[in-house]
Amino acid sequence: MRTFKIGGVHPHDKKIASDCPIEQFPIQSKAYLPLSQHIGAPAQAVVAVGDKVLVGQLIAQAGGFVSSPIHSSVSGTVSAIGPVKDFTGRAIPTITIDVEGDEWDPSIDRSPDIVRECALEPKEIIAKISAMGVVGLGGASFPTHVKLSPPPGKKAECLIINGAECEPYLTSDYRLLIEHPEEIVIGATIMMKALGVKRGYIAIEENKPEAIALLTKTAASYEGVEVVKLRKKYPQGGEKQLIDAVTGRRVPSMGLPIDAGAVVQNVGTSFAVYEAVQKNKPLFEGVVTVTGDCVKNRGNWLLRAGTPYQALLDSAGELPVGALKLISGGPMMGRTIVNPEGPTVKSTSALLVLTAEQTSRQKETGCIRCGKCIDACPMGLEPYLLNKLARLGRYDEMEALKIADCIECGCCLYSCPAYMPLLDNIRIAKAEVIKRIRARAVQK
Amino acid sequence: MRKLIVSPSPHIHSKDSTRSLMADVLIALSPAMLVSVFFYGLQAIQMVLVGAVTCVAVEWLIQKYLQKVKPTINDLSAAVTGVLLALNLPPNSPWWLTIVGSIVAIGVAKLTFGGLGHNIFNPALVGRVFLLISFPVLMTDWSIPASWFINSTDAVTGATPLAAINEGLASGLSVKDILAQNPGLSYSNILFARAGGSVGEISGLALMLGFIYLLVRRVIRPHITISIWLTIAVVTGIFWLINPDVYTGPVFNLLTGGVLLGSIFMATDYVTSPMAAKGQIIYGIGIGLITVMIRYWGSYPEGVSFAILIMNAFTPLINKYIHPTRFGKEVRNG
Amino acid sequence: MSNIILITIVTMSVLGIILAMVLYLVAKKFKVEEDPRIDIIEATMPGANCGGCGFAGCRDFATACVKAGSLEGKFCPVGGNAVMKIVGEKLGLQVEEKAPSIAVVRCNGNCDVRPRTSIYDGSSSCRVSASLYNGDTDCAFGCLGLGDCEAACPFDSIKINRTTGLPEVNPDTCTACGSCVSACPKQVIELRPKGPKDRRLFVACRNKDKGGVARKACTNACIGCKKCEKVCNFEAISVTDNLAYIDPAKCRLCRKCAAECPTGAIHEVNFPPRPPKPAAAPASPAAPAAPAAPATETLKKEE
Amino acid sequence: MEYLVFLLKIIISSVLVNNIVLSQFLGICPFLGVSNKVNTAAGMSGAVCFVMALATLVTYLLQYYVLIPLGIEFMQTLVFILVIAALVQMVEIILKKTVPSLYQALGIFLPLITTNCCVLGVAIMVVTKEFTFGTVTKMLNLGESVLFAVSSALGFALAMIIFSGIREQMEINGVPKPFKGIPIALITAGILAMAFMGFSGLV
Amino acid sequence: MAKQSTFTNMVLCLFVVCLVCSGLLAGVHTLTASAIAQAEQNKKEQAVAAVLPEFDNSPLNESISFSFNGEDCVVYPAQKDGSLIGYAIQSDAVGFGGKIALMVGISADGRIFGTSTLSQAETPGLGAKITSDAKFIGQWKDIDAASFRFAVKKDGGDVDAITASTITSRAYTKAVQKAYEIFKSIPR
Amino acid sequence: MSKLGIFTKGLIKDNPTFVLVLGMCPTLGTTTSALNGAGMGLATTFVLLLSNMVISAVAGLIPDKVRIPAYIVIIAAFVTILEMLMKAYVPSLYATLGLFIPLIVVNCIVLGRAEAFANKNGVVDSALDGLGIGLGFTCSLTVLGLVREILGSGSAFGWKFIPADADGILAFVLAPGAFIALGYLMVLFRKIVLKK
Ligand SMILES: Cc1cc2nc3c(=O)[nH]c(=O)nc-3n(C[C@H](O)[C@H](O)[C@H](O)COP(=O)(O)O)c2cc1C
Ligand SMILES: Cc1cc2nc3c(=O)[nH]c(=O)nc-3n(C[C@H](O)[C@H](O)[C@H](O)COP(=O)(O)O)c2cc1C
Ligand SMILES: Cc1cc2nc3c(=O)[nH]c(=O)nc-3n(C[C@H](O)[C@H](O)[C@H](O)COP(=O)(O)O)c2cc1C
Ligand SMILES: Cc1cc2nc3c(=O)[nH]c(=O)nc-3n(C[C@H](O)[C@H](O)[C@H](O)CO)c2cc1C
Ligand code: SF4
Ligand code: SF4
Ligand code: SF4
Ligand code: SF4
Ligand code: FES
Repeated sequence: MRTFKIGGVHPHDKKIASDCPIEQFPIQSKAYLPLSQHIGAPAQAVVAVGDKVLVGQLIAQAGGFVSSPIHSSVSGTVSAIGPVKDFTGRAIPTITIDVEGDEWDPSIDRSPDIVRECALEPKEIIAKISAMGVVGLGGASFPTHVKLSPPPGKKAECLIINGAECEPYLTSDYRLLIEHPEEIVIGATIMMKALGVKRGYIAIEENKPEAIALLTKTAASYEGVEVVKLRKKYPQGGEKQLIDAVTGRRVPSMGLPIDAGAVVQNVGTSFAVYEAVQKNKPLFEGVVTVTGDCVKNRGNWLLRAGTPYQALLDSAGELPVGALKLISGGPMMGRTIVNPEGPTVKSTSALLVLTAEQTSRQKETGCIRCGKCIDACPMGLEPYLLNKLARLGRYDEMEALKIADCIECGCCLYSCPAYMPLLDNIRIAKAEVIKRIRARAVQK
Repeated sequence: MRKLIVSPSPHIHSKDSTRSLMADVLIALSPAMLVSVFFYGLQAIQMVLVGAVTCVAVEWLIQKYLQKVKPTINDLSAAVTGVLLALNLPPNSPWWLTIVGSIVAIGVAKLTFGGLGHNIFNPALVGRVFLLISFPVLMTDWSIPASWFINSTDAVTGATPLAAINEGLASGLSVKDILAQNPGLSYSNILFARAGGSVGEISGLALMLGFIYLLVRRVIRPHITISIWLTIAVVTGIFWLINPDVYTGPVFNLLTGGVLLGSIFMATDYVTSPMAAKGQIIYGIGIGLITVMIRYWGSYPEGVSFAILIMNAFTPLINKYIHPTRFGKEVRNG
Repeated sequence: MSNIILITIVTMSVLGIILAMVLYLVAKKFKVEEDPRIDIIEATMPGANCGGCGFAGCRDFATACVKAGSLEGKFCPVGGNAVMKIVGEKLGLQVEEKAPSIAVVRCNGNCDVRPRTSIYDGSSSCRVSASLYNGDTDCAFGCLGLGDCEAACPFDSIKINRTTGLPEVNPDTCTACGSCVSACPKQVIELRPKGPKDRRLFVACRNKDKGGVARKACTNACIGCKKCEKVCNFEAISVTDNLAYIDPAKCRLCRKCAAECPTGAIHEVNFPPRPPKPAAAPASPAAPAAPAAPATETLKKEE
Repeated sequence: MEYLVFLLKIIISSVLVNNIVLSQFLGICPFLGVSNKVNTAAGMSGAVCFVMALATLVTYLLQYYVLIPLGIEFMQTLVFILVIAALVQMVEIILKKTVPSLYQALGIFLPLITTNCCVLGVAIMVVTKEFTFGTVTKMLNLGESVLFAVSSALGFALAMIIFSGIREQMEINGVPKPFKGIPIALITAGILAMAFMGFSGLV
Repeated sequence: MAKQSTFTNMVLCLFVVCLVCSGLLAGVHTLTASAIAQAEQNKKEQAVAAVLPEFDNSPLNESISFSFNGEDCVVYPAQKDGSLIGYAIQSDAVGFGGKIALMVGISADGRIFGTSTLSQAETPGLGAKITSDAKFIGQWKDIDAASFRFAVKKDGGDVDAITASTITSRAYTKAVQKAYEIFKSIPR
Repeated sequence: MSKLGIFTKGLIKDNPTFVLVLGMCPTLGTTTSALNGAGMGLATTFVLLLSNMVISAVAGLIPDKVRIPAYIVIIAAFVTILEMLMKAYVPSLYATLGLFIPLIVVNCIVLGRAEAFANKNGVVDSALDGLGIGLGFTCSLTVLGLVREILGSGSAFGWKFIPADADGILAFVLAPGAFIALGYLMVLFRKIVLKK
């Protein structure tokens, strides 16, 4: 069985929501759609306050090549365009829509039939994906059409569909895999066509045997698509690790997947590509897992973007008293929610609720140089040293020690017996180092 | 209103702690301790207790009253140091020897540098070598104390195998003759705890048990230990093949003296050994080479302690120049 | 015996002459590459290597001073005017005198007036906290209290007060090097002129929220009510984005504004106590209280 | 063969067993002063190595071909130090003229070497002391003296470089305030000396 | 303060400094040379006196040099009332830290009268105890060399070694034994 | 500065061992006992005093470029005189201090004082400075020697206070103890004397 070779950790699986089928989440009375739901330039609103909008209607257009349009996830009236606090409590430009009914844009094909053939040319596919606002659903929300257009001189050789879902608790990709295997494979073939590659891999970790079996069966009838079973290890889903695991190639330091001839897309992205290209459906909803040991009503919801987290929280049932941590995403990479009234976005994948006992960090006791962080780091870095240098502000040394390669997977902090806040400090220093590298590049 | 907890990711932890790791080391040492209690009786208990208690007490006193910081004795690292120091002394050491060693170990080698994680040299070994240099007579007295369980003077031969070899060679005998003269020095005796030596090194088997425990619990990685063993085996093997009369062989060298105790428990001390796997192998090879050098040609019969301390000194350099295997080669900047 | 004396003297003298000649040749060929004044200037610098001057350490600054041939825009905040004067003398250059400055903390949201609304559980670093969210109170602008400034100060001059949770500057040792200013992710610290007799006045708040929001988050916040702006006779105060700012260049230290401020956001430092109206703003706990003033003054007199 | 072993013993003895810094107490000032960074420590060691070989060569010749024939051995100290001081300055210029790159690396350390007692110490030692290696006791000849000087310098380099590595790490780790700087350096050197005693008896 | 450097004043200055200093040194040398020689003489005399019974000649001035096993060696005969009572013999062996040089007194009838250390470089507190350990030094008094087994007890001899300093003790023993061999080969 | 101040600063404020950290080799190499330390200290003081005086007297006459060689010659002359005197009159002390006597020439204290003080000050001041620094050096060496002697040999100034056949903690007589004892003494000096 394949896996990546350097580092990695084995946190407890806790896929406790894996048996909950995907269900439509009730539409709330208001939807908040931030103009920046992706990496890159923010979108620009094309509606005004008072406009009536339909589900799937374009409400903001892309702000550049590395950007993505926004489509309404509900039908109703635009009631405000202006700053709204997101889940971190920071006010960001947002279109607010008062919901009235659930009327869809008629161009969207809502039939349950599966459309296999795609007659579009690669260029047309990419244009369609771009127009439908598809962004990566694996975490970074990078506009998918950019990834499908390799820069001149670089050639993709394979597409990898990332079904690792290596984070504990999360089950949305798993549910999608077993409920819509055919669509995902078709999405993959469409992207392979767009990239002009002959090989496509669907990489799934061993802890999802049903998905592996189902996908293997489905993929058999599609040429060039192969299912790869991976050993369970975090962060298998990190794209550099995944490419290493699947193809044995390593993305160079400071490089992109394309430098190793691969393009990695999430399972959800593949599904969204299918819907966008074959069903003309823009990306405005996705599967979101609501989970946590203390959550009574766990579920995998098909959720419209722009729904406040509070609604999901309310669906979870009664929560224990005392301090809680709400996490948007998984326990290893997710971000804490400060303001539950803040909205979800296209790429939101989970709401995880942890109790203080489960999550509270202990006081740091001083590095004992045990090397566990080094053993855990999938990028072969020295987190203990980076942490110390970060506190001393010695940026040149950190650059030489490749801090810029950190993928912020958190394996180091997870393993540290001394509870050193390794990644906390590394992340800040990494940003500073990258800033310096950029500044130098600009100077030249 | 309910307060929310906010922190950067990750939000969960492996739940290992410094304390749990140190406790694991103590557990791994317990077979060796039990064997020594069996053979050396009350004396072994007294030494281990005095070592552990003094180390913890010295750490507490210095941190509280001299450095005025919160004492860190709860992490058990001082206790590990104390136990290891005691296990490294001759079985008949007077109690005050253990105390002096503990003070040097914790006071000089550990807290002066800033405490756990900051020291350059292995505290227990600094303590031991300090005693070895300061009290050469006591530290080379291998007589056997009484035990409750067995008549240990019968069970255990007096001088350590290495000291016996050193002595014999100095008076012009060949290795074979010396081994023949000392029937106590058979391999099975050394392995099953019958040959003399420090308190902790009496049974190779008990130490191996500890090694397996540490590996299974993932407290240590095998790189250092194995590379020490391989180096010693290869180098002594070569010399032994060249001239078995003056050079002892690999099995003898691996099983005698502190090699097992040192390579399993002392060379692997986190704080004072290199961090990256490649560095750990270099470190292990260095320890192996220096050990053999001191044993074969030096005036001390035993070299592991010195070898580890010397390589401790090289550790910062190794860490500076040997890095872990990075993911991906560098091809471009920007 | 006298033979030995003779031999000794002759040998040594010959040796002496030879060496002297060699050294002469050495001296002739030896050329000074680096301007020796760099060493001289470096020796006069305080040697804190804090970078407060904007250069990479004292030597870099010295090199820059010597090379530039002018001291314009070059100032060592640690050595202050005294050192710059010596540098000027040594290089024969004009020095611009600078009003001595000091770091002031523009946040007064101590633990009592600014309730915590979440539990921060990350690395004890303001920068880390600031990268996550607005902070563990409802004030999005105030001090986070995790002490990045304290760690950055090369002179141990700024310390977090455990009871207020806010940093305090030690006026005797702060050199206005600015390390804390660049360390603070919230721009809470400002370098301000020390002021005549060390007296100064400033708005200890950075909150730009509307009055109500600001007040709810922190009862000591500046609510942008503009009372101070109105009462100031010298147009030294301007309120922008719901936040007042006192321009040190225009302020004449009349203290009218401080008396007017409804939340006590304006801090006065080193003033004698106000005798007539006891209703004046309460001295804030974060600033050195008024009684400290006489001590400072006597100190000044001694000099 | 036997002579080669003898030469090897000279090297092992002066690098490990009787390390000039850790057991002979020579050259302690640069050992403590110039060992903050590995690079500077290496530069200083290189310079010492070069000067020590040259100085020993010259002073050896002076001793045996000038001072002894003239019967004025008592002038030894004076003559040696004068020659060393001049030599160091000469090396400085020659390097600067001929190998500027080497000068860049070593040049800054040269002035420090005049007052480094290991240079004078070794120069005096080789002409006044009998050396014992194994069971052989003898005065060294010219070649052996230079070898001894070079290997003593290598011993100096070894101690310096190990030590600078340790100090770089302590810089990152931090040591308790009262021990910062020279005290912790001395204590570290003490433990290092203790560890090096393990080599005793090797030759 | 310091003057400008010119060729002449540099040469002159160093010349003068060297001249004055060397003159001074040479002077002091002449004054102390005899005292230094005397001091060395005294040291040897004391050593000889310490290892021999009372004598009335001056052994140092009557030394006998001859070759022993290819080495040059010197012995100092002591006489009392005109008759030879013994020799002080200088001998050495290599110990732990270097050469150990002894003065060994052997009476005319072949008994070792006493020993004393001239120079040694053993470890302080260990081997260096050969100069201070009363028990060790004491055993070298009045020994019948012919029947004495010159080896430490550990090697089956009669010598009580200093604890933890077997190597030094062996060397010492060897040096005394060598002195006895020299004694036996003194040309008479 | 007052004459007394010049004299006393060498003892505490500019203590060559604990504050200036100069002349470390003899400090470590000769302090196996208090008396050895004192002997070395006094020998250094002798050279320091005389060389300081002579150099301050002739400093004005010496051209800059041959300053160092000239100073070294002067210092070396005094060292050699000292060497001869010791050989003649205290041969046993000379034997124990050995190589470190000629090495006084390169002792950074002596040249350092010549450079830093003597060539800028008058003969009397220089003499006081040399004497103060020298005595400071002597005191430090004696204290270090005493500590090492007490711990290492169980005696003080040659008087043994433990049983004659007992040993002290040998490490303190050997090289490691020299470094370690000096390290801790330096911390104590800073804490107690300098009150830092
Ligand atoms: C540490 C780490 C873990 C990740 N784990 C997953 C994962 O389990 N599943 C996934 O789809 N993407 C994961 N990602 C994101 C992938 O690296 C990659 O961005 C994604 O698969 C690209 O697809 P997308 O553009 O469709 O999102 C992870 C990223 C990192 C840095
Ligand atoms: C600043 C930036 C630039 C990127 N440029 C490219 C690109 O030129 N081509 C490409 O295929 N992917 C590009 N990516 C996408 C990344 O390789 C990656 O797939 C994406 O960030 C999601 O990864 P993650 O979920 O593992 O974090 C870029 C990403 C970032 C953040
Ligand atoms: C640093 C050091 C110094 C030593 N000094 C001496 C010494 O001066 N004389 C000596 O006989 N042995 C000395 N030894 C001990 C010898 O190496 C050897 O162990 C001892 O002589 C034999 O042991 P034993 O006397 O206990 O039988 C020294 C050992 C070390 C490590
Ligand atoms: C695997 C392992 C080995 C250890 N070995 C030693 C040791 O040899 N000596 C010692 O003093 N402490 C040892 N410790 C305890 C601790 O790491 C040591 O006290 C630190 O060096 C103190 O900073 C060990 C701890 C662990 C986890
Ligand atoms: S977060 Fe960065 S440093 Fe830490 S383990 Fe992951 S890649 Fe390595
Ligand atoms: S895991 Fe923690 S304690 Fe271990 S080396 Fe890394 S930072 Fe240090
Ligand atoms: S308080 Fe700030 S400005 Fe003042 S010295 Fe410290 S860092 Fe510099
Ligand atoms: S002033 Fe700034 S740096 Fe200092 S504690 Fe407050 S937020 Fe942090
Ligand atoms: S005294 Fe300074 S180097 Fe030796």
